[in-house]
Amino acid sequence: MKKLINSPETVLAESLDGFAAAHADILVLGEERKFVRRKTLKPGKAALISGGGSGHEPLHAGFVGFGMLDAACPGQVFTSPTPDQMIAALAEVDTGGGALFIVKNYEGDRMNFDMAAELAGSEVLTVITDDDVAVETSTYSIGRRGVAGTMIVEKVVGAAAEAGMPLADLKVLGDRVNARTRSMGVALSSCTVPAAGTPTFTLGENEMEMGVGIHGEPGRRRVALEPAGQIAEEMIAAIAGDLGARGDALLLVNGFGGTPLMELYLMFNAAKAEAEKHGYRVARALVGNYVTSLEMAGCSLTLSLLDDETAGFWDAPVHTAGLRWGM
Amino acid sequence: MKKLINSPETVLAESLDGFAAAHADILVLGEERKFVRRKTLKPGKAALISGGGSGHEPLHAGFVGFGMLDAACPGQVFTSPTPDQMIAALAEVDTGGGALFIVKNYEGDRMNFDMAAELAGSEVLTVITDDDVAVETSTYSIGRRGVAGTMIVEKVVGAAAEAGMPLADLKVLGDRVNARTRSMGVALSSCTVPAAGTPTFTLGENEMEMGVGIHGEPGRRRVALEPAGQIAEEMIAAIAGDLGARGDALLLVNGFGGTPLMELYLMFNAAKAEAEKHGYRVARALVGNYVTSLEMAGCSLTLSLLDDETAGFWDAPVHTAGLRWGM
Amino acid sequence: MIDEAKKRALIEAMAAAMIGHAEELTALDQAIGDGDHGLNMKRGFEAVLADNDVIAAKPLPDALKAIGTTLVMKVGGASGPLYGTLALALAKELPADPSRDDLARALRGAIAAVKARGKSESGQKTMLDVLEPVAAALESGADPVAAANGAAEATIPLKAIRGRAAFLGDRSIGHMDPGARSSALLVAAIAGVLGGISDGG
Amino acid sequence: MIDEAKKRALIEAMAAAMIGHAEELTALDQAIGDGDHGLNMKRGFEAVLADNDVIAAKPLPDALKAIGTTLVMKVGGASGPLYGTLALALAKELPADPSRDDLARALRGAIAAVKARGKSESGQKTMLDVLEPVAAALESGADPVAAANGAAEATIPLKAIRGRAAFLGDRSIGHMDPGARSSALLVAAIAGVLGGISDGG
Ligand SMILES: Nc1ncnc2c1ncn2[C@@H]1O[C@H](COP(=O)(O)OP(=O)(O)O)[C@@H](O)[C@H]1O
Ligand SMILES: Nc1ncnc2c1ncn2[C@@H]1O[C@H](COP(=O)(O)OP(=O)(O)O)[C@@H](O)[C@H]1O
Ligand SMILES: [Mg+2]
Ligand SMILES: [Mg+2]
Ligand SMILES: [Mg+2]
Ligand SMILES: [Mg+2]
Repeated sequence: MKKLINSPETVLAESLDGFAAAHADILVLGEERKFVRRKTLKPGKAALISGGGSGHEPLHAGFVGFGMLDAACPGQVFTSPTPDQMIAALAEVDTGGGALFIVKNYEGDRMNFDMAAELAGSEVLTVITDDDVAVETSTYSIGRRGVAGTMIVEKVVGAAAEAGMPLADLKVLGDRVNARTRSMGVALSSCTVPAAGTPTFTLGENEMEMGVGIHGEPGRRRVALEPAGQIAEEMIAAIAGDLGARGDALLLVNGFGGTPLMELYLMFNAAKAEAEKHGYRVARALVGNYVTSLEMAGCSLTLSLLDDETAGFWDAPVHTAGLRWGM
Repeated sequence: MKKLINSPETVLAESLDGFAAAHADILVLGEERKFVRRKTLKPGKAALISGGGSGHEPLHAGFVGFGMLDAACPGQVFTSPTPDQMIAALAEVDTGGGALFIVKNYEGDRMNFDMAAELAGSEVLTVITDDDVAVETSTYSIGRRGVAGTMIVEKVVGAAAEAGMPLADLKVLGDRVNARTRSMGVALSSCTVPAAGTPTFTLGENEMEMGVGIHGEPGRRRVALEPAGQIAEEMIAAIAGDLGARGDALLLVNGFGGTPLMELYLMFNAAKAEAEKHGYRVARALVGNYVTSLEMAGCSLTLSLLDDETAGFWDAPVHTAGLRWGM
Repeated sequence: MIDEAKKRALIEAMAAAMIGHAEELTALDQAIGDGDHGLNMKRGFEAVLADNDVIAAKPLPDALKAIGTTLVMKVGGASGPLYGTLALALAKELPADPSRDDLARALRGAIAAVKARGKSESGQKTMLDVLEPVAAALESGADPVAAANGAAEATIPLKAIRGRAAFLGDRSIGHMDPGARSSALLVAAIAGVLGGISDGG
Repeated sequence: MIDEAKKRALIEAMAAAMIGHAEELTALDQAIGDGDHGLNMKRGFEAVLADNDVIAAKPLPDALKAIGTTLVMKVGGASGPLYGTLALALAKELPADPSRDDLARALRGAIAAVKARGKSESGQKTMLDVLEPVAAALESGADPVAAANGAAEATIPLKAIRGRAAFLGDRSIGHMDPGARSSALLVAAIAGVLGGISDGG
């Protein structure tokens, strides 16, 4: 394992310290590094709190700031945060409007956020994101994984909260955005969890993992590497087939951390053409590393249907470490 | 070689098409993909044109837009662009104020930009960036390489041009920023040029290349991997020793493309502490992938001395694909 | 009688089991999960171990409550809330000086709490597939350690319905569930200290 | 007499040399540069080859001008402006039907133009270390191909002072300069077609 670290035990703490120092103008690191919160809170506004395992940066702490999250609770690498973290965050950022938890659909995350909601004094509602179409759902299973679409939910709901939307409506909006968002990923190489020290999985010289998860979980199938155009075709077909509806959409090409921007833009070019074939109009675009898996090579594609309301919230000003426009 | 591409021959074209499509609100791709230019030009403003080999994205095309470049000429991967590209860009973006070329100090780039300046009808001045302290200068050699500091020059001079500074003064400002900026890089893995198909260099299981260039050129020495703190100590010492002066500075931690944000922030934490030991006050911070080497793992550190004027230009609004704030 | 020395020894044994098998548990989790189960359990039990003096001095129910709270706050992932819930439920159901019957009854209650927390059942390739056979062994007078080890092995052919491994569908078949393994290790550690468990004491 | 057929053959031979040795040149450039020299030269000469019908029909100076312009616009990197400048300078200095003496004189002039463009001199581990010995061979009646090949080999022990390899300092020692190699290949390709060069015409 080759990483720019001092020791696996201190990676998260040192990285959070650097993050907080680099963005001291907009955020504050909570005691014992339990959470990152906005520097300036808006009294009465419903608070948005997310979090999850670390290693997906900029998700989630990179989306704390005006127009997005009020706080994010970073767990150990690929491990959900613990309830004390959310309880501590709630205590600081719930200024009377209650709080919305935005939680990716993993049992670890759900249970830890659930316990926090039960133990906390605040009024809490929860939006579960589950946009990954790679894993076919089955009625008795736990459903889909929450992946890159989560940041779209955070952006849209964040803008709505900023505009004064009350908690109950934010929950409805978040569920709606999630329901209209689908993603799928592909990996060309594995990631290595610092504390584990060895790659999470191994791919052959010419293999890719189609449908990979954001923790390096295996996907639909391991197959020979294909040209970018074919990869985009398969992924967009899976997304469109599952999404059903057509119309204006946001197309997010999300790098997993080890893929050059040059390739991500090339994938955008391919994915946009495929999306148009399926009847989508790519009304908004985002290309870059937003929901990563450490240094994994590969990317995910996400289509999120937009209407006037959600497009407006997407376009609204945002000022976070990982996403910024309009201010 | 595993990449999200269709063929090595078409990488650049397809990537540029995707880039232009994703950012159609702010930029336009020139004929034959010779350049990328701002969508809206400001008549009479001195035009800023940069460019260089591709594979360093978002540099340079990602810095085209309000407050930074007017045009960027993308060469083949790691190969300087050709004079016809700069001539074509000049013809579109020189609206009467002349043009400033911002060129990284590589003979290929210099000669191609020189030929363009000789052949073009426009009034052209050139700023050469050479911030890399890894390569020791010698009087009879070609001097230092231009690396991540280039984007700081582009930002500061871009803001000044936007504010109406005339061409001759922009050249002076650009030279001044460059003279007060120093960088050094370290690589943990190589990059692979798509058309070459094999890694540019090979590092042992536990080796790093200290002082690596942004094309995967060898640096000062190949040594055993060290803890992040020690790496930062050596790099900042080299930078500070060369820079001489102390004071307020911008600290840029620049990922080379294959290093997770988590590690970059950890390096920021370490580098900030080292810079402070050497008497710098880290007045501004930037952490992310800005001047990359395809999928190379590693990062560079840059310190750029700031005064009131340059800090003001750094803070000024910018709206490009790769850097955006204040608007 | 579970006195302070025994409580201390129990905590030491459980912590040693988790620390000593961290890499094995992580490897199991790399195969069908996200490769952190060993680290999660190690982190949690290291925190419990660090508090051993304070915890062991408490009456058994309070000690279990402290252990459960620490696990909830330190382990993270799915296993943190689940093992935490297990310990917290045992804390509620166990008297200060339990008999083997008390233990069996309390474990049944705690298993129900885990199921509620995890929205899960036996047969879904999770820690429950070890915990339920252990409860049955306690009830029937069989050896809980043998039951636990056998039950962990028996998760290998199962298809996961809960936990991250469920995302793999059929590809989860053929691997032991990491949580089942950690449960079996904990049961063995506890039995090693209590010794008498299997013969009524 | 360099007629249209010979011009066509010259372009074909040069292009074949660059295309056929692209990987070798790239490998040399990977060792002490950025690994694109083979691709750069291949791209440039493929463009020249694509225009062969038009170029070969022109008088020699105009053909050289077309070649130089194409190289400048297609090769990129350091070698593009340098080989482009070389061809453009030859275009200016050569008569339509040059003697061996004309060739030697023109090459000397073109080398001066390359030096001015590159701010470089012989002995700095560049293409100049091949071009100058070739000019000398033309002047002295020696075999330019042998001179070029020997001179390319002779760049191996040199320390680079110009070009990307200069950034390596002492680490550039022990590798052949890629531009020196491409120059030697071009000289051999030209001599192969003209044949008579080495014996006066
Ligand atoms: N819903 C559930 N019910 C019971 N046990 C579960 C459930 N989900 C996960 N587990 C157990 O937790 C183990 C995984 O724990 P761990 O790796 O620490 O957490 P995570 O899956 O969040 O990374 C699984 O092997 C399984 O035994
Ligand atoms: N200043 C110079 N003068 C003469 N030749 C040079 C100079 N700089 C580079 N070269 C030649 O160009 C070759 C490299 O060309 P190439 O790899 O295509 O360009 P780049 O170095 O820009 O990638 C070197 O091997 C050397 O022979
Ligand atoms: Mg986990
Ligand atoms: Mg080059
Ligand atoms: Mg796990
Ligand atoms: Mg080169």
